[in-house]
Amino acid sequence: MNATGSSARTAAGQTSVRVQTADFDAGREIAALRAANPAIGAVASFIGVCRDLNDGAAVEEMVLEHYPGMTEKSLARIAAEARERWDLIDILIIHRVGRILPTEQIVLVVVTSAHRGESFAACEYLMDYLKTRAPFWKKEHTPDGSRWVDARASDDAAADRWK
Amino acid sequence: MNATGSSARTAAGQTSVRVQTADFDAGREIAALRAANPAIGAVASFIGVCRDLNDGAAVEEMVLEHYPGMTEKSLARIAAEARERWDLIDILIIHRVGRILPTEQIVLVVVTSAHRGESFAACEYLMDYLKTRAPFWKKEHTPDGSRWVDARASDDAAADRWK
Amino acid sequence: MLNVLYFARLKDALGRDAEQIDLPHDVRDVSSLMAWLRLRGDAWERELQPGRAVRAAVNQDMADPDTPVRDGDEVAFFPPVTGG
Amino acid sequence: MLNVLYFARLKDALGRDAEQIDLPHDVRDVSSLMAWLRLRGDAWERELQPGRAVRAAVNQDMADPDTPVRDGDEVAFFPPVTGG
Repeated sequence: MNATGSSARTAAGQTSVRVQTADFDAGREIAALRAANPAIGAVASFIGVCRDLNDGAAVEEMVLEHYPGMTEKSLARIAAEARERWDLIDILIIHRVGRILPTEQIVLVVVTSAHRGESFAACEYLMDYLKTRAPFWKKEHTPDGSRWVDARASDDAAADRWK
Repeated sequence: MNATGSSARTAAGQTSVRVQTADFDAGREIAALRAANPAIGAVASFIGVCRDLNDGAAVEEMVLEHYPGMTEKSLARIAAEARERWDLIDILIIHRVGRILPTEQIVLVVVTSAHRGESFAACEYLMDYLKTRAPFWKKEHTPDGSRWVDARASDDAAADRWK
Repeated sequence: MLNVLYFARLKDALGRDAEQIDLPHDVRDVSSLMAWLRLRGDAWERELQPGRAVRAAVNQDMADPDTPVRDGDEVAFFPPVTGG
Repeated sequence: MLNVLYFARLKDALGRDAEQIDLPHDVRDVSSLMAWLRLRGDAWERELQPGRAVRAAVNQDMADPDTPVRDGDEVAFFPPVTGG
């Protein structure tokens, strides 16, 4: 498993950021966070999945490139910003890189807190950041050849909500 | 396992509502939804957990009462309303009733869609409804005796956002 | 005949979870049914007084004070919900 | 010396993922570095022209056209990100 990342325990919980080629077990990750802390009342999570169709083209596989170093740094910083905005317990971000097939998982974000509003808001905030500011790029392979995926205007609009 | 509920397959996916005394495996439920449909690009989920402290009192156990019949009916209706508001694939709601211990799971909501905005919004919408309109009541047992949990004003405010 | 159900704090305070009531002559809606039940005094008067946090459902749909109540209906009284 | 990195579409179009450049005399910020690289012509002129969807980072922080570039910096060019 080729993984880089960071992990920092705070008084309230833990921030973990992992960039890896291997798939992940979302259920096991969520269960591990819950088991560690009886103060957790809310667990919001999001899984991004590789679809078999994107903009009408059949996707055979996808390759995710990233900027080693900057990726981990930018994710650790946005996690710290989320902790300043909301009262959170844990933040877990796992983002895969390399070759990914349709129906495989790409990204997992899990946020735990005492009450649900905080974990929902922070989970969506982190996903909006991942889509617009974190240095990942998707290349899709289709029957017509390979193409770099264009950024979506709707993703920029989603990220702008938090300004 | 004492479970009641409903399940309806639509062209786009499936709505499942389950009210049960047994615990659930969130990871397995999420994986089963994902495996069924390669059009899924986004999976938003929420787990509500029984905390060991509520309003400063140590919680030894909780008993969840509900209104059989009305519960399932109201959850099926709110799921249908969510489908009218957003372009969704699957909706899964599992709510436990009966005796629940601290750190045990109470509720699971999973929403799948092609893009993330829809699944996030619908998942939070369903949770706000569950907190304010679905007929469930919590009784906590603490060292000082048992007490029915009071409704939170913040939950009503959260639900009012959708009006 | 009405099928009347009580849940949670109301069930404990009123000492029952269900009863059947012959529809009283002057009961037409949720608020007049509550007024009729309050005439029983004691816990009934205390728990169902206006201003208490009591919710009602008629035939398993959330109801208002002026939601009609008719012979054969299922009417439920309960505190504000606390699930999820 | 600058350590310059290229990612994704830019890496493919420019035919390299990294290079070291002696800091040119007239390069002070991201936009003047891009102008200097465009002087190479062909793909460089096309991919780095103003108006193309190119982003830059200096020392692994997102940068603007007027973010300073100094000797020893790591500067990266890439298209808008598409992760998550």
